[in-house]
Amino acid sequence: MCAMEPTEAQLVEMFRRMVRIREFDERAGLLLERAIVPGAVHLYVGEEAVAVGVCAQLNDDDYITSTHRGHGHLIAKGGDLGKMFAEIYGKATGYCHGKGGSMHMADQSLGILGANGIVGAGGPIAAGAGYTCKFRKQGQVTVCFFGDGAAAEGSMHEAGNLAAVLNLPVIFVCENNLYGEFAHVDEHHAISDIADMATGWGMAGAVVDGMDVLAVFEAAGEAIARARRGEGPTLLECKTYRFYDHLGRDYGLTKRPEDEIAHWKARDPIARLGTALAERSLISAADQDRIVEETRAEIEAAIAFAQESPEPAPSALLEDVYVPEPAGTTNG
Amino acid sequence: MCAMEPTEAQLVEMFRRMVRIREFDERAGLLLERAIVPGAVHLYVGEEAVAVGVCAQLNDDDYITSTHRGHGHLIAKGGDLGKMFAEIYGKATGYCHGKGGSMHMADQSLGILGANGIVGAGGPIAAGAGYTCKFRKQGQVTVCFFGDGAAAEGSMHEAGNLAAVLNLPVIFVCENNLYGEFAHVDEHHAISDIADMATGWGMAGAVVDGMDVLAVFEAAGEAIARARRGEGPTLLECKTYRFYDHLGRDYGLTKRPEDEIAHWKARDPIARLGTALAERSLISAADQDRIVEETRAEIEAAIAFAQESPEPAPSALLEDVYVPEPAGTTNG
Amino acid sequence: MPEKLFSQGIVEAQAHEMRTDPTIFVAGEDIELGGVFATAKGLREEFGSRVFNTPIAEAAMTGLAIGAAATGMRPIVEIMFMDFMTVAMDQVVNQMAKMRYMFGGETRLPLVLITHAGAGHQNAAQHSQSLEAWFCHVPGLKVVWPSDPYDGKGLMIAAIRDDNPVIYITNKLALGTRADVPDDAYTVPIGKAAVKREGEDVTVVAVGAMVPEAIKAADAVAERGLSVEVVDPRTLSPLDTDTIVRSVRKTGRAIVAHEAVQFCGYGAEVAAQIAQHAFDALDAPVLRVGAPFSPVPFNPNLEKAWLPGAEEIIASIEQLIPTGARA
Amino acid sequence: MPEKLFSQGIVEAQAHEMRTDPTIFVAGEDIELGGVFATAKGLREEFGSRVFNTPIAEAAMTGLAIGAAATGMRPIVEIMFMDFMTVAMDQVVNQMAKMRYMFGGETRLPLVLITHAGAGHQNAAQHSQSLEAWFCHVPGLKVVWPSDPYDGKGLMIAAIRDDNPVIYITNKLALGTRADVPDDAYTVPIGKAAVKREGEDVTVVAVGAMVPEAIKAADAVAERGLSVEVVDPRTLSPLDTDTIVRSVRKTGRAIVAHEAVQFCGYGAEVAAQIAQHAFDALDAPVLRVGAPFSPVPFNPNLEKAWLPGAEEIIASIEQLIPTGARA
Ligand SMILES: Cc1ncc(C[n+]2csc(CCOP(=O)(O)OP(=O)(O)O)c2C)c(N)n1
Ligand SMILES: Cc1ncc(C[n+]2csc(CCOP(=O)(O)OP(=O)(O)O)c2C)c(N)n1
Ligand SMILES: [Mg+2]
Ligand SMILES: [Mg+2]
Repeated sequence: MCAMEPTEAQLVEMFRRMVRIREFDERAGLLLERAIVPGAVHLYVGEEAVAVGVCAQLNDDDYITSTHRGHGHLIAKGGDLGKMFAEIYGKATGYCHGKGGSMHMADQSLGILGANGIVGAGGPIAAGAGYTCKFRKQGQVTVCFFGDGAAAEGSMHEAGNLAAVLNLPVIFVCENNLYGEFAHVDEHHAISDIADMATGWGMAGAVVDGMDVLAVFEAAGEAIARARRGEGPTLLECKTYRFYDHLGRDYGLTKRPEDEIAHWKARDPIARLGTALAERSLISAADQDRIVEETRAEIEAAIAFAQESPEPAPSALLEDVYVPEPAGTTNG
Repeated sequence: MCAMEPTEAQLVEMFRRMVRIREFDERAGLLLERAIVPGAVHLYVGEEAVAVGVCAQLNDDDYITSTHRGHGHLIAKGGDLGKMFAEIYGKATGYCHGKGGSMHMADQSLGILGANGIVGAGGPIAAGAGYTCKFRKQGQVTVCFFGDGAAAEGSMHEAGNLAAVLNLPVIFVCENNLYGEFAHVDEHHAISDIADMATGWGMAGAVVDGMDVLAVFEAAGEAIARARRGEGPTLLECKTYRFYDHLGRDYGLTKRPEDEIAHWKARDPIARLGTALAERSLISAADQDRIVEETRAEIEAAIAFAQESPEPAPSALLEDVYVPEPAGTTNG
Repeated sequence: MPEKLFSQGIVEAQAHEMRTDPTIFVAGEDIELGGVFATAKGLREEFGSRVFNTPIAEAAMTGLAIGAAATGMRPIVEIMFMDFMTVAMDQVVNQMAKMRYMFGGETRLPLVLITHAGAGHQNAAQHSQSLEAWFCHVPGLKVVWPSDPYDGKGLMIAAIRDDNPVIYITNKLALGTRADVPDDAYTVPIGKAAVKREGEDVTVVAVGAMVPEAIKAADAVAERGLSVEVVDPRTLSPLDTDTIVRSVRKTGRAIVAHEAVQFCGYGAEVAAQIAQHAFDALDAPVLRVGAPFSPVPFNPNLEKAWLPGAEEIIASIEQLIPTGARA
Repeated sequence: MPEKLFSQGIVEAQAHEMRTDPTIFVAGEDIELGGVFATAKGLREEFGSRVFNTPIAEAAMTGLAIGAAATGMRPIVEIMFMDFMTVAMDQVVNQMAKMRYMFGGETRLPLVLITHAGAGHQNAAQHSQSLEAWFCHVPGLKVVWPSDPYDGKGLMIAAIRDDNPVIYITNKLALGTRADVPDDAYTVPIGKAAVKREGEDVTVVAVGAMVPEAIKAADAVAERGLSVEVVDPRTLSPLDTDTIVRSVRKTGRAIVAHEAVQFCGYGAEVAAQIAQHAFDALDAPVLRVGAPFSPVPFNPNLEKAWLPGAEEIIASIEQLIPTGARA
């Protein structure tokens, strides 16, 4: 997948994956609200076009690093819904066998190097994976998803600069959803476009409408193609919005302006692609509804899988700290 | 001091301070080479126009943060040569009473917050001092000197971004001397002008000829005046060159190209200002020689002071860890 | 005395000092909303721009405190989760802790870095750590960790008034507990341990969240007729060794408990000091209770198994004084 | 066996492994010149672009190692002075150490982070620290600190071959010492302490640069007829407690020595373990030798006074076994 114009199949698949993310996180949000799942869950609802548009350009052997708001990235790159829900439930069948939770899912087989609870920490790791891609000379790339808030962290600057100096095939995808936690992006940055940081990092930078999956697909496609050709990293800023609160659906700590929410919801990326697909007679409204229904069934099956899955064995507590397992307990 | 055109007195004083830095570090380099002083000494020779041009625009109650290559900053801001040499010798009369050495001199009475052995660490501290300046509303500013190599550290990015967001009166002065340790700036950055980082930080950025003290004076003057007016921070990149090696005069680890050295030595900032002053009939060549002689005498007196000064008392070892001194030894 | 949330006492401490000292400011991520642990709740409303949000940049936030303190302010900066202190370690360790000494005593840094530690809320490996031992290993820092709302308020006032950099640690879960806290300003002295419960048979030195757990354990074994003395250092650095050693000399047995990973944890220092300074008075080896050698797991059952608490303290007491072994 | 510089053995170890494993690369600041401590000297010449300079960005350099290791490489990255590890702490502690566990055992990070510790070269507070205790407190990391050129080479090969992240620490001053080092590849196993000198009267557990100091001390007190056993953990985490406890059970007395600040240092852990596990065998309290509670001063005399060494170890031995007190 790396043509600029998506094929029909790609369009349909992008629609499906956006819906899958949406439905997944709507349910995950409810599960958290009802205290059915433990811990913290950060919802990707509203931002689906970013992960899906970018990952539609990636192969299974390309790498991504993800964030605390990572469900969308996993699903976009092909993650397994059952293992995801199982992980959110903390079950033994989950992606991390119950040890990571919502904020720390990874799937090495799909090149998903892992979600991260530390804001900005994915940048340096992405540079490292990018080094591997460069070393192998097989056209692999690495995508680093990060937030507008994360762009203030030194680690992102170090990673961007390093990737540019070493000419690594890394695409830094900034999901500018207007907020870092509860503070507006204007409290995090004096610049209006995070993409402008590319100037200082020494790489190409671009702003793209993150509510338009086709625009993201195209811009990501260009950046990824350049990286595959050995022409180095890119910073791609996707302007987007999260429909729910920083944590869960409504954390209750503060409210964003109603008109702001309305403005962005009017640009719902799924509705937007849906309309385009219907107009182009690719997927009728009815078929779209069917996809949503199918997805919901998938989700319910995944949740059922999670619920029925066993808890990790108590012995798991001290497993996988090291490889291979040490004979006894290490350091008491 | 903040007019754009330097007064005669300022010109003479700038010349004198550049000479003072030059002579100081020439001697410091020799003392290190002859193993008369311990530790590490990083020479500012060649870069004098930067510190002097900037500090000529500062008042005693303005703040600066400095680097491992900090002698020039101290002298430019009015530092005492005797206390400096005494510190380099590790004597009780030194700026840090012998506990800091060449890399860690400070003079709170002159707003010199301290030299720093950690590359890039001065940035955040400068932001903090800038906050105090802003809080006091008396037009004070803070200057953060840092190197081209340091610009790769995340701390500089965090500090720049924070200063822009909080609109702090901080001037980030990058001394781009073409090298970070032994590696060329091209190995540290993919950009040719560090000033371009200003775009991402969200502040004004400018490149200035760091071998021309008048150009530095002017550019720093503008930036400082803006900061004093509450118009926020600036990143000022001064293109300069160190005439000696990273550490001491000749560390012996690697050689820079002869023609590069020759190119930059031909632009010696002291000779350049000297010529201009002679042409404008402000200081004749003879008077310039006299200034050099006077400076040498100052330096010798400062060295003599250092040599004759006592070693710190053994009791100093456990003093000044905390304030006030704890009754006994803390934590064994 | 009115009953208050632990977090509320911390708020009051800051507000009290801010009213009389205009050089105090409070900065942090989302601190204008009171901070995600509510330890600055309402301060923005009362103090306006003296309480302000920062970008997500822990190194710069820490430098903000350092540079401002060095030039005459008294900053309070929040590093939300203790795990995020890792991002600021150079500023904390190489700058904040060393400036005064390195510059020959000419600098003073009256600042407070407040941060929140501990597991038990299913936030997994990167949001649950207790890293106090690192900071105690660094000369130039003071480290306090109050275990109850009264000490919380009093130590915060003391930390603000102290002319040295103070790392003020809370246990996240404890912040939601309540106890009697006076309305007025008072200090709990930095550098003084507290005997939180007197006893004769064994001393439990407990840090932070392990203090209430130690008291629970004491209650439990009291039924067996055992009398447990619980000592809370409160200030981890500088440590009040005297109070601890005095207690152990009385009881002849000691357990040191903290939530952090046991290996190279703070308890090692306390245990080593007890074993050295109360050598002749010890009837049994000093035991330690701490977390096992793994990151904090997400799964609630595993996390519960990871977390040390009253149960482990009781087990250690049993080990020192087996049932039936006592007259 | 040819005599070699400590640093040369480390170079040989890397070269040996690089010849057979193309996934190994070596990165760091000025590493193309061999690194400022010469532990990569000549590697660029032999291995070309597999040995490369990085910008000055310790967090990114560490992430480079992590991301590359997670995707199949075996990186060796140098963080020049151990003091600079502070800049990379999040990557080391929250990422490198936890990824495997947090992701359920699906990730492996075969990487080596080499860094250089210690004072004695008048580089003052920010270029002299020994911070090993921090890393040992973090599950998921292995920490090694060889004390002589032979172990230096063998532990480097073992570290490269290990599938876990290994923090490899050297003492800067030791790198310039020489000893016999075989030309061929050999490993010194990670997790095994070494008895560097056998003795009967007191055990000195010494870390890094304190090993030769302990041997000096042993020589000195041998004249008094005292026989000192010197144990070098070599691997600080995971610690080979058995070897240490066995030695102390034999001698009945123990001293733990390291250069780091004593308070909350690594020695606290070792002392606490000895005091617990050899309780009944101890004839005297376990003593610790470590640096006093201050940053490292610049002045050479003060620095010398700060630095622990043979003198302090001898004083501790004297304290345990006063002259004349022995038959
Ligand atoms: C180093 C660090 N600092 C602070 C936090 C707390 N935190 C979690 S998410 C978040 C906001 C991140 O904002 P952004 O990068 O824009 O991502 P978004 O949540 O908007 O997707 C913060 C401050 C953290 N997890 N890590
Ligand atoms: C955090 C950190 N990393 C590495 C070093 C080692 N080091 C000392 S000076 C230096 C080069 C700095 O280059 P630059 O910022 O350009 O300053 P210059 O020496 O050229 O004045 C390096 C890498 C350090 N002191 N601190
Ligand atoms: Mg955001
Ligand atoms: Mg430079």
